[in-house]
Formats: sequence, C-alpha cells, structure tokens
Amino acid sequence: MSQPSTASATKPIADTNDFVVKFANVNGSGSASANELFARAVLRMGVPVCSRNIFPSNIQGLPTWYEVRVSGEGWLGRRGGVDLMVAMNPQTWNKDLAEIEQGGYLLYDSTKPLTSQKLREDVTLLGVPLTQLSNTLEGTIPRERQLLKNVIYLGALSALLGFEAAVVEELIGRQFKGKDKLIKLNLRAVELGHDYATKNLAGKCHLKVARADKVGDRIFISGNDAAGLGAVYGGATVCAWYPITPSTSVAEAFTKHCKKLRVDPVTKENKFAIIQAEDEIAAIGMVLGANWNGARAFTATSGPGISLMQEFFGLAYYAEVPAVVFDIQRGGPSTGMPTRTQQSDILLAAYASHGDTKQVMIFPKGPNEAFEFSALSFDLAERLQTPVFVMMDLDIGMNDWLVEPLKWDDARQYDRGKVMTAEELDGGKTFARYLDVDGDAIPWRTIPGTHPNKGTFFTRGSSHNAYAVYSEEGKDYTEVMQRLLRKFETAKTMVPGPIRHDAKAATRWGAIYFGSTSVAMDEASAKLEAQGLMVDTLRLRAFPFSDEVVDFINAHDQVFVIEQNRDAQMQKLLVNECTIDPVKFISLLHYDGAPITARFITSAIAERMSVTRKEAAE
Amino acid sequence: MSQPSTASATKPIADTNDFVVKFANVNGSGSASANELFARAVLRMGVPVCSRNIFPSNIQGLPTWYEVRVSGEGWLGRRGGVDLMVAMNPQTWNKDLAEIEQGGYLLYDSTKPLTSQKLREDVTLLGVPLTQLSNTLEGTIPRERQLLKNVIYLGALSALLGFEAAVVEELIGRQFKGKDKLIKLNLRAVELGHDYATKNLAGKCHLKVARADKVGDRIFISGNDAAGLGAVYGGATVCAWYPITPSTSVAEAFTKHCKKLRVDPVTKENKFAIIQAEDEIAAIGMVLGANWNGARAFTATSGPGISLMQEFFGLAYYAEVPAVVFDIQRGGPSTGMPTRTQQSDILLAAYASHGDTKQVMIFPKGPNEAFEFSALSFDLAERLQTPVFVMMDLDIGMNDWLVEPLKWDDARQYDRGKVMTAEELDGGKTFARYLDVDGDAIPWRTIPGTHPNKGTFFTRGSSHNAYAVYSEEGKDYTEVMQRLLRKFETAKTMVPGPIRHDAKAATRWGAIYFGSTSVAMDEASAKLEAQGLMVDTLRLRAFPFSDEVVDFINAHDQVFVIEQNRDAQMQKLLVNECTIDPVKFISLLHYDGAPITARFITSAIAERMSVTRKEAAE
Amino acid sequence: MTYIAKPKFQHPGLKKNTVGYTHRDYEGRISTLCAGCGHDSISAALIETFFELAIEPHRVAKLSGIGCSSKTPDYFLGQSHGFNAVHGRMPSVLTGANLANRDLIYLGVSGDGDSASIGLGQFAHCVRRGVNMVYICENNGVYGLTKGQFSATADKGSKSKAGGLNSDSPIDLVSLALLLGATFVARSFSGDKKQLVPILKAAFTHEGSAVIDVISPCVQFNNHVGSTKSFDFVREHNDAVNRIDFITPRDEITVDYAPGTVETVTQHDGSILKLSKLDPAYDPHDRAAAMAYLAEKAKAGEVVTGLLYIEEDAEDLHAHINTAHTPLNKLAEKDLCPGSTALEAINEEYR
Amino acid sequence: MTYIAKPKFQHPGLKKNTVGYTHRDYEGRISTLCAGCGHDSISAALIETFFELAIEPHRVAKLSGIGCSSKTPDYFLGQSHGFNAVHGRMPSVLTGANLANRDLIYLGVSGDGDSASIGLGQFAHCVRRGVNMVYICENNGVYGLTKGQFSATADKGSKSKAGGLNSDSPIDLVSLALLLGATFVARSFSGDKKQLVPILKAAFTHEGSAVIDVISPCVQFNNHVGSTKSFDFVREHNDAVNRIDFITPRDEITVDYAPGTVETVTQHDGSILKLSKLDPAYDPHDRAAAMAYLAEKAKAGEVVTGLLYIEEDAEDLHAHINTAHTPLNKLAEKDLCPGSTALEAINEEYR
Ligand SMILES: Cc1ncc(C[n+]2csc(CCOP(=O)(O)OP(=O)(O)O)c2C)c(N)n1
Ligand SMILES: Cc1ncc(C[n+]2csc(CCOP(=O)(O)OP(=O)(O)O)c2C)c(N)n1
Ligand code: SF4
Ligand code: SF4
Ligand SMILES: [Mg+2]
Ligand SMILES: [Mg+2]
Repeated sequence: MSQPSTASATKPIADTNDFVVKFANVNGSGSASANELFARAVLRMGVPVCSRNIFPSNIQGLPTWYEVRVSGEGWLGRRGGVDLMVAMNPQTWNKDLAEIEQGGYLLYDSTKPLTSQKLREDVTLLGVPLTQLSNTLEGTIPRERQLLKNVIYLGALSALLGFEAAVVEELIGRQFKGKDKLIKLNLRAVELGHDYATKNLAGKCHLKVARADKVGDRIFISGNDAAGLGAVYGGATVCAWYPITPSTSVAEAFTKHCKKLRVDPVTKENKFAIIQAEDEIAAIGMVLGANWNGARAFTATSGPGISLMQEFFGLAYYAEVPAVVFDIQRGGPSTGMPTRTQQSDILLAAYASHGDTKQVMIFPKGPNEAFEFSALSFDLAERLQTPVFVMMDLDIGMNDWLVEPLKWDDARQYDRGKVMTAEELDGGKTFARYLDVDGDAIPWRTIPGTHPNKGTFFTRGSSHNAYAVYSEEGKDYTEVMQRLLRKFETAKTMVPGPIRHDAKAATRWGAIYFGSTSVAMDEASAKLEAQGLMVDTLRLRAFPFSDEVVDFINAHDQVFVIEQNRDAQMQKLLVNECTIDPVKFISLLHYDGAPITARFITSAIAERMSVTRKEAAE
Repeated sequence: MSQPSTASATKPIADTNDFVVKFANVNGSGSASANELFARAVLRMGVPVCSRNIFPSNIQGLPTWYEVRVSGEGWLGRRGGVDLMVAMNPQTWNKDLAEIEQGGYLLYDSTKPLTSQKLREDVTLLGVPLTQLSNTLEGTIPRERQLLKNVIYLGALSALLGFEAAVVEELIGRQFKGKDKLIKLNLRAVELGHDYATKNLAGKCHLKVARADKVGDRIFISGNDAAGLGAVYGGATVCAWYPITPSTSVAEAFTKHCKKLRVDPVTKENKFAIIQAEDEIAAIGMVLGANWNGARAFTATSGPGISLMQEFFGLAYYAEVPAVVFDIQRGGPSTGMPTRTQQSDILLAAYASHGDTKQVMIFPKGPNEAFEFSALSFDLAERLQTPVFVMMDLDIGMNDWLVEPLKWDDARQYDRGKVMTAEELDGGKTFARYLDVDGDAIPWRTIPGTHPNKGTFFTRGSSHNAYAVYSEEGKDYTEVMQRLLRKFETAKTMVPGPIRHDAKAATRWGAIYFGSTSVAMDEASAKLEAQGLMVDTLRLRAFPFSDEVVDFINAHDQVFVIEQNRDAQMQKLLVNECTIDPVKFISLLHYDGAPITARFITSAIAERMSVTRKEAAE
Repeated sequence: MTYIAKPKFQHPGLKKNTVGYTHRDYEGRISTLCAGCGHDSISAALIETFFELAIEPHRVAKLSGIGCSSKTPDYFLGQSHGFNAVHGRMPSVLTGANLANRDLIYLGVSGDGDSASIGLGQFAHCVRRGVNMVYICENNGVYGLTKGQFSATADKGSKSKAGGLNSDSPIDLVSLALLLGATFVARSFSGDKKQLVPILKAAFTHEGSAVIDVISPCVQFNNHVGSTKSFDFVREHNDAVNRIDFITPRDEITVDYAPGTVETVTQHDGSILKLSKLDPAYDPHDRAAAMAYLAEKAKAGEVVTGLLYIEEDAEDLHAHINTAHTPLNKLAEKDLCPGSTALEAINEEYR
Repeated sequence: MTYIAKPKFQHPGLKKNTVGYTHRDYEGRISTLCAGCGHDSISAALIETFFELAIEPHRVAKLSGIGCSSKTPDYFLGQSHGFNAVHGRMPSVLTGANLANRDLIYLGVSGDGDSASIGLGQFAHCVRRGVNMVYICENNGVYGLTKGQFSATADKGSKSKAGGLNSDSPIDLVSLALLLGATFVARSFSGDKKQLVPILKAAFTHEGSAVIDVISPCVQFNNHVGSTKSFDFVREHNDAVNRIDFITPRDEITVDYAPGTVETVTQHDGSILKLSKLDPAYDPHDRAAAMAYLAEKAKAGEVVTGLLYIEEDAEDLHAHINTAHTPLNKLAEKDLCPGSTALEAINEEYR
C-alpha cells in the first residue's frame, strides 16, 4: 500500500476501466446487495470486475468491506490499494482513509459536517448527504431508509463513474422482480444519489467506467456454488455436513441445485439425501458409510472440521473407502480467522491421521475448476477407493468470480472404478478385497447386498490381510501397507496434471503456485514479463505430484513457491515427495488472511530476481 | 531370520549367557507370570536379559509370545532369531518351529506323542510331559493345573540351562509372599519339571546360564511405569485419560504411585486428581483447562487419541496453553495393530491440527529417559507455554527393560516459566498476555484468581492481538504468528540435545536414530565397528532440532535415518526443518510391528556401505 | 475359544428356513472372545433370530464400533457385509449406509463404552433422527477389551474387580433412547435367550430406530460380587415387564391366551407381537410413563427388562426427508446428471 | 451494538456492594451481538447476579465454547479470566480448570448448538461427574453465528426462517441433565430477568453441577411465527412452576409468606431459597416426577420454567475423588515431589 503523503501537489487519479473501489460498511446494515449491484452494473457495462467480501465473524454491527476491482484488461486477482473509498463506517474511517492511493477519492455521508475525522489533502472528498436524502423518501420507516442509503450512494457512483442509467434500472428490476413498490422505491433512491452527484460533484471524479465488450458470456459465480453444482453433476446423492464458515455455502448450494434438478417430477421424491450432522466427525462417518454402501457421498468443511475428521481419514485410507471432502480453507490455527482466507491445511490433509498415510488432494483455481473437479473427485474417489480432498479456500469459495460459463460433456460417463457385480461373481471372478489382481495396486470391492453368497467381506481399520481377514501377522500388514504406496503411484496417473506456462524467453527461474493464487499470479507474470523478468510458471492441480512437476523443478535453478500460509506447507510436500534440494526453492508467503495480490507477487519476485542479478554482476 | 535347512549334519547350538528363548503360549492361560519369572531368574544369576511381550489384541485364547534374550554382553535390543522355543501353542507350532535358528531347540509337552506336527531334523526336541506331570499335583483343580504347567516348564528350563535352585525359590517366595500354600504348590511344580529334565534330558541342551556379575544394581521396569512415576516427580497433579493400548499403563502407573506417594498421611486427602474421561477429546480438554488454571496436567494416549485431539492441539499452540501429552505409539493407521510397536505419529504430532503449527516433541530412549523426560516435560510445557509431546512406543512402554536405577537430584527445582504473580502486578509490572517483552518470544501469563483487578485476560483460539483482545486485523494476526515461530527457535535451546557417538575412525557415514531403536542401534554400531565399518551416530532426543543436528548431518556425506515407520517421517522433518538435500539421507525402515532388531540394522547398513564401496572401487 | 476350525461341510439333513438357508448359513467366524462371555450368547440369539425370520444374509449390513462387543459381527452372518468403524462412531457410519440404500436391514452392534462414553453423542443423534436400524448395546458396565475400567453405564457405587467404587451417575441408554424419541426401546439379558430372541425379531420388523440394551456380563472383568452387571446380580434383580410372542404374517396363531393378559401389536409388515404383561400396570405405548417407571425401579436397584416402548406406526429418517424409494445407490447416471442443456440454463442465471 | 466506547470513568456515587465493587466492575467489553439478542439480556442478568451476590470478579472463571452465546463471556466480568474453548468442548476444559483449583467459581456459558449438537457428549459427562459449576445454555434453537440452521433443541415441526420444518426429535437439555444426575436443574427465559436472577443466585451458591437452560431468542434467525423459540411463543407458553426469593445468610428475612405456599430450601453456604410454588403439585426434590412432568408438558407444547430440581446436600466431583482441600494449583514442590530417598526405595521394588 502506498504511503499517503501530505503533498497537496498530487494530481487526482484519472483512469478509465482500471481502478479499485472499496466499500467500508457496518455488517447487517444491508450494504451487501447494493454493493453487489455496483459490481454487476460494471459488468453490464461490459467491463470485467472482481470483487472481494471482507466480513467479520459476527452477524451485525462490526466492520465489513467490499472491494471491487474494475479491470478493462480483465485481471481478476486483487491488485492492492484503493482508488475510491466509500467510507460508510465511522469506526474504520482512519484505517480506510489511510488505504487510499495517492490522489484517490473518498465518498462519505456529508449530512453532518466533517469535524473530528482525519483527512488527507491528496484525497478528493466526495460528500453526499445520504442520511438527509434518505429522509426525503416518503412512506419509509427508519430501517428502510437505512438500507436505502446504500442505494443512494450507488446512484451517486453511477453518476460519478458514468454508468448508463438503463444498466442500474435493469438490475434493480431484476433484483426486486414482482415487487413493484420496492422497485420504485429503489429507483427513486438511485435517482436521488444520481441527481445530487450530477448537480454537486460534477467533474470532481476522474475515474470512469466506459462501455466496453470485455465480459462476453461470462458468468459471475462463487466457487462454493459451483462446487455444489459440480457435486450434483458428479452424481453425489448423499451430503452430510456441519455448518462452518466458509464451507457452509457448498452444502447450501448442493441443496439449492438438488431441489431444482433432483426432485422426481412425478413422485416429488428426492433423489438425494442431505443431513446436517451433529458435528464433523459424524458428517465424515456418514460419508464413509454411504460410500461403502455404493452411493456417492461428500462433506464440506473447513480447518477445524479437518482436524476433527482425522481419525476417520485414517480409517478411510487404510480400509480403502471412497470419500469426497471439500476443505474450504480459512485462517488457522484453531478458530483462527473464520472469515479470512488461507491455504494452510495442506500438510494436515496430505498426511492425515496417525500412522503412515498419504491422501489425494486436488486444487481448483476458481469456480470453473471447482465445478469440474467437484464432479471429477467422485470418479477419483471411487477409482482409487480413498478419500479425495478438494482443497479450496474462502477466496474462491465465498466470492463471486467472473468466469467462463460452466461446461459439461454429455458424452462423459461416471467411472465407478472396480466394483464387482453379481454377474461377475457368478461368472466365476474370484473376489479378494485387498488383493492386487491387476497390478495397479487397486483392488476390487463389492457393494453390500450384491450377491446372496459370494463377495462379502468385512471392512475394518484394524490390521487385515489381502482377504480382509483380521490378522496380526507382520507380513500381512506390510503387504497391504506397501500396496497402498503403489496405489498412490497409480493415483499420479489419474489426478489432474499441472499447468505449465513458459515465459517468452528461456529462463532459469520458475514459479509454482496453486488454487486461488492463480488469478493474482497470471497478472504478476504478465507484469514481470513486461519488466523483462522471465519466469516460467507451473500451477499445481493435484497431490500426488505427477512427473511433470519434478521435470519443471529440475528444469530451473531457482523456483519460487507461492503460498498463502506461514510455513510453506506445499513446498514441504514438494521437497519430500519429489526429493528436491530445499535450497532450490524460494518461498513467497502471504498469510494475513486477505487474498494475495498481484502487487505482492510481482514486487517480491522482481526484488529477489534483481538482487541475484546484482550478485551475479558483482 | 535364517532359513532352516534339513541337513541333519548341523550341530546343536552351544552357547553360554548368549541366546534367545521364546515362549509361544495362548493368552489368558497364565503363562505371563511364569515367563517373567524365567527372565527374572536369569537376572538373579547376574546375567542381563531383555524381554519382549508379543501379545494379541484380545483377552483370552489367541497366540501370545514372550521373547527373552539372554545377553552376557548386555545387549538389550532384540537380536532376531530364536535358539530355544518353548512351543506351548499348537495353533502356531509351524510358525514357531520355522523361527528356530539352525541347530536350535524346541521344548514341548510330550504327554501325547508328536504325530501330525511338522518337525526339523536340525532342531533338538526337548519333550517334557507337562500335562501328565501337572496331573500328579494333588489337591489341584484343572484351572490350577493349567497354570502350573507353565511353572513346570520353568522348572525344566532351570535344569536344562543350569539355574541355581535358590534363585527360582526366592522369586517364587517373593511372588506369592504370604500365601504359603501357593508357594509350596509352585515349588513342587518347579521340582517336577526340574527332576524330569535332569533325569530324562541330561546333556541334551547346550545352552547354559552361568552365574555372572553383569546386572549390578540395575532395575527391571517398563517405560510406562517409569513415565507415570516421572509425572509424580515432575509435579503433575491432574491426569485426564481415556483407556487405549499401549498407553493405559501410564495412567495406571501414575495412579499407583500417587496412591503411595501423594496421599496426605494425616487427612488422607489426595494431592492429585485422576479422571478417566469419556474420550480423548475430553481428556485433552481437561488437561488444557487444568494447565490454564495453573496445575501441571497431562494425558496419555496412542495414535487414535492423537488424531482425535488435533483440534485442541491447535488451540493449545495458538492460545499458548501448556500441556503434556504422552503418545505411546502403536501400529497405524486407524485401529491398525493395537498391540504392536511403531514410530508413526511423528508428522501428525509435529504439525498437529489445521493451520500452521509446530509442536515440541521429546523422544525417550527407554525407561530412564521416560522417567527423566516425563518430569522435564512439565517444565518445558510451562516454560514454553505450549504442548509437549513425549513420544514413546509400545516397545518402551509395555516391556520391562533392564536399566540403571532411576535418579533424582533433590537440588533441582520446578521451573514454572513466566507466571506473573500478584506481587509483580502490584509492583507495577505491566501485563500483556501475548507481548514479547523479553525478546525470547515467550510472553507472560497469569493464573486465574491471581489478582483482584490486574492481569486478567481472555484465552481464545480465535485471532487476537498481543493483548489477548479479539482482532481480525491482518497485522495483529501475523504479529502473533511470527512470534510463535521465534518461540519455536527459543525452544531449540531448552529441549534435550542429541547424543552423538563417533566411530573409532573418521568416516563419511552417519546414522540418525531415536527412541526405542536405541538399544538395537547400540549393538549394531558395535557389530559394524567390529566388521571395520565406521559409522558415526546421532540419537535425536527432541524436536525442534538443535544446531548440533544440522552440524552432524553436514559433517557426513551419507546419513542413514533409522525409523520404525513406513514413510520415513523423521527424515521428512529433518529435510524440512534443517533444510537438507534429501539425497543425503538413506532411510532404513522397519515397520512390521515387531521391535527393530540389531541384525536388521547391521545387515542393512553393512550391505549399503559395501555396495557404495564396490561402486567406488569400480 | 478353540483353534480347530469347524468343518465347513454342511450336513444335508440341516433344517432349511423358508428362504432356503440353514442355521449354519447365519454363522460367522469362530469367536475370539473369552469362554463364557455374554456377548457370544447375543451372537447366538442373533443367528437364531435371522434364521427364524428367514432373512437372506446378504440383505443385512452389520456395523459396529470398537470393543469386544464390537468384534462380534465377525462371529455371525458370515455372508453379510460388515463394517468395524472406529471407536464410538458406528452410528454415523450406519446412518450413511442407511441413506445410501434404504432396502437393506441395518444392525448396529456396540458396547457400553462404545455407546455411552465416546459414542454418546452419535448414539443420541442417530436415534433422534429415526434411522431405521436395530441398535444393540452389549452392556457389561466395563471396557472389556482394555481390561476392565468402568464404563459410563456402571451404576453409582458399583465395585470394580480391583475394588474401586464408581462415583459417577450412570447413563441408562434405555431412558436416554426414550428421551430422544426412539420408537422401539427394549432391554434384555444375554442370559435370557427366551426373552431376547422375540425382542430381536420384533426389532428387526420395526421401521425406525430400535434400541436394545442387552445386559451382557463380562466374565473376565465384571462378574464379581459388588458388580451390578454380573450374571448373578441381573438374575436376582431382573424385573421383566412383559414377554413377547412374535408371530410373522405367515404363521397361523396356535397359542391362545387368557383374555385381558395379552396385548396385540401389529407392525408395518403385518407381523404381530403378542405381549403378555407381567406387570399389568405397564403400558409400552406411554413414553413418559415408561421413563418414570424406569427411574423408580432404578432407585430400587431393579433391572427392568422387556419391550419398554413401541410406536408401531413409526416413520423413519427416509420418510422424514422424503427420499426416493429406489435406493440412492441404485440410481443411474441419467437419474443423477442434469446434462449440458440444463447447465446452459443455469449459466444464464449467473449472468 | 454501538461503536462509541463507554467512558471508563466511574461516577463516585456508583453504589458499591459489600465487597466494595460497583455494578460497572462486573461489566465487560461492549457486546458485538445483534441489537435485541436474548443473549445480551442473560449477560445483564449475570452482571446483576454477581454484583448482588458480592462475588469478587477475580474469583470467577468464565468458560465457553463457540457461537454467539459463547462470545458473551467477553461482555461481562471484564476482571475475570475467560476461556473461549473450541466448539462444544467447554465442559472438559471447565472440568480440568475446576480440578486444578476447587476454590474458584466456575461459570460455563454455551449455546444449544454448542451443548446439544457437537457438545452433547461432553455436556452429559461433565454433568454426571458432578463438576461444581453453573452451566448455562443460551438456547435459541438455532445456530446463530452460522446463520440460522436448526440446532438439536429445535422442536419437531418447528419452522425455520427459510420455511423448512424440523423433523428430528428435540433434545431437552433439562430432562437430560435430570437423567444424568445433575443436582440443580432449572429453566428460564432471557426475557424474564425477575425469574432468571434469583435462579442464577441459587445456582452459584449450589455445590455441584447446576444446569440452567435459558430460552434466549435469536432475533436475527429464529424469532418468527412458527418458531417455538421466539419471544412471543415463549411468553405465551411459559409455564413457571415456581418463583424463588434468594436470601443470603447476611440478609434478614423481611417478606413474610402466606403459610403453605412457600417451601424453604437451605443450601450449603447457609443461603436460603424461598420457593413460592405456582404449581402446588410440583416437587423440585423428586427427579423422576420432574422428568415425567416435563415430558407431559412438552407434549402439550408448554415451556416449563423455574427451579425444576435441587439437591441441597449435593456432593461435587472433588468430594467423590477426595481431592485435597488446598487447591492442587497451590501445592508446592515439597508437597508434590517425593525426592531422591523415596526413589531409592522405589528402585528396590524393581530389582
Ligand atoms: C479412539 C479410541 N480410543 C480408545 C480405544 C481403545 N478401546 C478399544 S475398545 C475400548 C472400550 C470398549 O468398551 P465397550 O464398548 O464397553 O466394549 P466391551 O469390550 O466392554 O465389549 C477402548 C477404550 C480405541 N480403540 N479407540
Ligand atoms: C469444530 C467447529 N465446527 C463448526 C464451527 C462453526 N460454528 C461456529 S458457532 C456454531 C454454532 C453455534 O450455535 P450455538 O451454540 O447455538 O450458538 P448461537 O450462535 O446460536 O448462540 C458453529 C457450527 C466451529 N467454530 N467449530
Ligand atoms: S474381556 Fe469381557 S467382554 Fe471381553 S471377551 Fe472377555 S468376557 Fe467378553
Ligand atoms: S445471530 Fe442471533 S444469536 Fe447471534 S447475535 Fe444475532 S440475534 Fe443473537
Ligand atoms: Mg463394555
Ligand atoms: Mg443457538
């Protein structure tokens, strides 16, 4: 963030389709819908936006922010810094003021004159008497007027930034569809703000949104919503979950989509079962029971849930029961920062539970992959007969992202893996639950009830031989444990491979990243390349790491590993599982709970590269 | 284990004070006490033994073994192989027979002639009609005779191996102190076996125990017993636990010793509180509550408990609450092998819980350190204000080991760490719970109830600033998280350092080991040195690793890491926390659930060293 | 327990039930429990029950937690799928399995440690959801497998083998089940097969959560004087409120009863329970009264057994959440995947 | 909630209690809960209770789990140590704290999700051990902090804000506490301070597990028509069985009561509870009857409040396990460490 100076010389920022607006509100004050409307209005103008909700772990009365980046170039990560602050929360005035870029703007409620508040000479004040204007709205109660203040500043912004009137009207019409009285009232509020700004603030704001054609048919959706939908498409029928921020909306999305897509039109019966469990241990237990019994089942949780589910993860790994677990990561450890983002459950998931285990993880970069990988994970879990962790985070999960429309290939078919049928059993196929008959270390299973007298077995977390019989024999135990290692090798060939992008010119520098870091990383590499700094990049999409990952690392002298946690957890995995000399890696860690920014990555990499350059020069 | 051949030429093994006897029994048949008596008899002869109990996860009727190594040289690890098998369990006859060394012996109940059973020409049969003899014991019921059979073979062995009669008599007298009838009966049984062997098996057995003076004042004690006693000496007052093999006997030992040492002679009140919790989550919760409130409290558990306690470990790390956790490791994952040994909870403990954490672990090598480190861990936990994991395993915990007497320095004083008193608060010391005032990153705490209006604070697992106030500010959060990293650095200076032992000659080879592996490793290094293979060794005693560990690794080209798990968990920690190129390490992994043997280590290292030698030669 | 495997050869003369299975088809591996353990008698009662109810073994899923009791599913119904979950967590696994396929019969076997200590929460929530299952707690008042510590069902003041006295209030799983809305609640005694088998039959034909607390003495660690879970104690203090004759739709009723002494309960599947009341005052349809009765008798140190409560027209979890009658695990891809056209419409909603 | 911090300056005229503390000394940080949240009223009642009982703030340890309700300990008794444990696990942390120092007063604050869902097991076991504490469940029938999902105390058939109906049987923590041997059990309503404060006073002077279920409506997610935890519903269906006047040993008794209408209960510390019976039939010393009464009223949709059960001569966990009267956390090294000579003797036993 740039240090505010008091130099009155600074010129106000002038920019079109490339700036950041941040709304500072009090939560529970109804600002959310107005702010989202703002973002959608920019989209309607054909200009890409990305928005981030920074909210407290409470229901009403604490500070909350909504950051909207307007980016004609289409950058979807956080940029860092704020050009226009809509300061609606006296509690955070100073902090908000300080965050504004040199020559930026501040919109505030000018009903009461500014007296005690701090100000900055370089920041242009945009005063709108929101309270006063809202009081002019006839037939409204205080609570309504409170809400409408937000709509009034939306109107003012539409004037200041130059939205087409139709855009806002259409959105309001859509939002309050059917409720004409409300539509009128809100349009009136927009008008109030718009008129006031036009009359009193004309020419004061040099940030503009100009009609463009950069949005196309893209959709604006959150990762959790997409993941929930992906589970519907992936054939999940059982969802057992326990509420926890930021994962709750995965189960809620699955519920919403199931009610639309999975209710039998005739019988009105549900082709799904969703249980709010009593806690996370029960949730994962239900998921294992359902998968064991041949249904595709999943749970969605966050860090604390992952901790509580440890014992069951060990059972699932060792007894080879499929399961899909969405981990929408938040700030840890412990209760930590429930409403902030982090990528800090990686090690706990990778080696979950006591004893030796290795777990499969996939890392969606955003809503599209959240949808695709969600569906894919059910195939993976059944093919590999093991839990699959879909590692997302609050940033992907709870923010709306502007992304390509979701796609589904109707030719695609569910792959249930090695499930032996009654026919096969009758056909004389011999069944041994934990025997590696195909050489890929994946054994065959049967679903309870399959056959009257063939193919039953006993599932247990205690030591067993290849025939699922209880055994305390060292060699029976090690046989199974070694096969599990080989099965993990097989997993490498099934999970989504990494995505490599090479810089324009050959380089000894590489950068590895994953998940929600991707949008910021895309922008950072472009910026670096523009500065003539060449970095090849590799986006990890799964654990275990396939050979391309090792090749990429070996192909570079120095590799940045960019993570949103304190302890470089992914790097630890890379070092151990790919047998890499740790000195090869430079970790860039961003873990204050706010999504990583393009600025952070760009400057950190640039700085480090120039340092080594100098060293080389000396 | 050596392949039995059928060459009739093989000479019977002849050896004095250096052989292995293994008892194959059915559990619940009362063999345990007779077998232990055998081991103690050898000790009474002044000859060191080590014994290992290999028992099933059941109460009655399944195979159980007791392996006694007689070692005049004083080696206390398992050697591997068996010279004399006492085969009392028809179920396991073949397996037991196969385990006998070339030219070994087999003692069996010859009441019924051997018909169907497999035999080996190279194995000398020592038949004793145990059932028949036991039936001659007047005034006994079948159940008693069943038990006495075990005493009869003890008598036979005392003759075959040449125990002094007084030795066995004294032990039986001691065991049944006060119960003269039982003493008579048992002595009679011993006599029966002794006489039969003397008359019928004279000269058949060339394994002998000869009176020596190699035991000294050493004691024969299990690690769990010692750990429980250590907790008494360390000042623990609260123990909250949940039964689980192999940790149960830690809590039982603490109870036993408290009843002797901690009951007020006058009031008969208990200066301790022991609660059998409803599960492991409750157990660790109680431990945190008690430590938070200024009592020294601990829990003892095993893998499944460590998995269940994850969430609380994260809270304790982040809220900085002291705690002592004994992890008596068993075979994992999941329920795994409850009655077998392993060192496979290391990674789960080191990075316990979701989010970024690093936990302190100490690794006792046997009962002495189990006692010392147990007491020490309470100082460490309070000085560092964090959980301390005492990582033991079933081998240390549940087997009796021959060790030096336990020692306590009366000059030593408990170090409760930075606890601010009412006096200090009144004296104007300012209190800020999470502020690094001393530069060692360890803040001050207060105990509830300390002062009427100073020094209170709110403990929480949610994000907080240096003053223990709830905060969602990124910089408040990172400030605390970074201090926690520095605190872990401070921990390096407090935990027990590694023990280094250099070979006679300088060498490029190193070997790192820890915990129960130590006794086998001691023997292995000696054997290797005898073969002219020079290996410097380092025994890890704690995590975080102090600088000597890094120095040791850097001082060698190739370093063996010997572990009792599948995935080289300690090696992973070394690579990550010491930034070592993984190729430097060669892992030797033994994880079938039986304690690692000197043979395994010796041959594995020798083989690897000769290979590289050859390579070098080529 | 003996180590000689039973000959698997089946005597042609072995009696077959109506679905063509012999008694032996319902047996399992040889028990590894202690000779005389109450749990083995319960396994035997289960084998008899399934044989007589003529349920095909593969239509049963047997689940359990961890403990001696939880080992038993390996010792009966060798031709059914089984699942040893982790300690205290069987109820959630059973719930999930039940959600996946409502057509199988679900048997949960647990112990008092598994159910009342570590598993109390899961037990309670599974019951209050009305999961269609038979949940048996093989209750011996101790942790057998870990060698005899008190469990949460041990009565206040009862003595451990080592001589310690229990000071915590006991958890009575039967009262708890009643409080939590279980629709079939019974208690029995491993030593009383005559009472246990009909109760089991009634339970397996009940549609909803059937909870049966079976006192099952641990001969190894809790069968001594001073224990309230010993064979002797239970025999002496057994207060059976009723006896059941179980009559399947197939059987014609042969026995006839003195009028007034017997109540007839007809279940979903048409099976009939003839309840001969031993305590005429006792009404197995009054939840509140049942709880009060149990509380009274507990004070008096009596062990109340019998069918304590039944709601013959109970509804199970699937009815509550309106799940499809076709088991979820049988739905085909076409039933589940909305396909690309639906997706295009969905995309539109997000523009 | 308002963002202007209260002036910390204390008006000299502020009334002091017998230990010299003003009302404000019992306050905490400014609440961050929703305006009108029932939980804030409970905090206010607690502040009043402690002030009037004249308990020095630092002699209280306040513990809670996770949830809006569990946040409240930050909003009262700013001069007491507090501990926000993890979700549903406060009872174990409180138990441990209590073991360490039997001399402090332990207050556990929880919510219905925290206590009846994830925390059911810990709640149950903490109560059955007789831990000396006051356990308050601020019961709103929903998960407030996670935005309004049903909790396990939601009544069958009650309606969610979104319109969904609850199909699971409810868990009544009061009946459960009675079943598990709690020695002080009460229910009250956040909207009825007159009833709540005396109950709290009685609870804090009780020696043993005191469980209080306080219906505390969530104005944000569960205060609508169709909810059985809304202000209106509770007001309309509140069936108070009695009213307490709490009299400390210090006070002389001023009020006099019409004979027969009042029962006098004298507690350990000499404090006296004057119970005016509103339902003459109701006997707060009969556990079984209390449970039956609750079951009956629940059927009728009534919310029973008041002091439901009390055992004035109760014993707590420390009495059961015979802990030293000197708090364990005050024992010195010499009390705890047997020293080297004792160790030599011990070594001998292992030779
Ligand atoms: C998480 C966990 N904790 C502890 C154990 C150890 N354990 C195995 S069985 C058991 C208790 C069994 O008691 P109960 O359920 O009554 O069964 P019983 O043996 O008496 O039939 C315990 C504590 C475990 N297996 N897992
Ligand atoms: C292990 C864990 N799971 C889930 C959550 C998320 N969570 C926070 S509060 C809460 C429920 C709180 O409900 P209740 O106890 O009734 O408190 P209320 O907010 O209604 O007062 C949940 C599920 C968590 N913090 N930790
Ligand atoms: S220990 Fe007890 S419960 Fe376990 S098998 Fe033996 S008798 Fe049965
Ligand atoms: S959400 Fe409900 S419980 Fe939480 S503070 Fe608001 S009103 Fe209270
Ligand atoms: Mg039991
Ligand atoms: Mg609630």
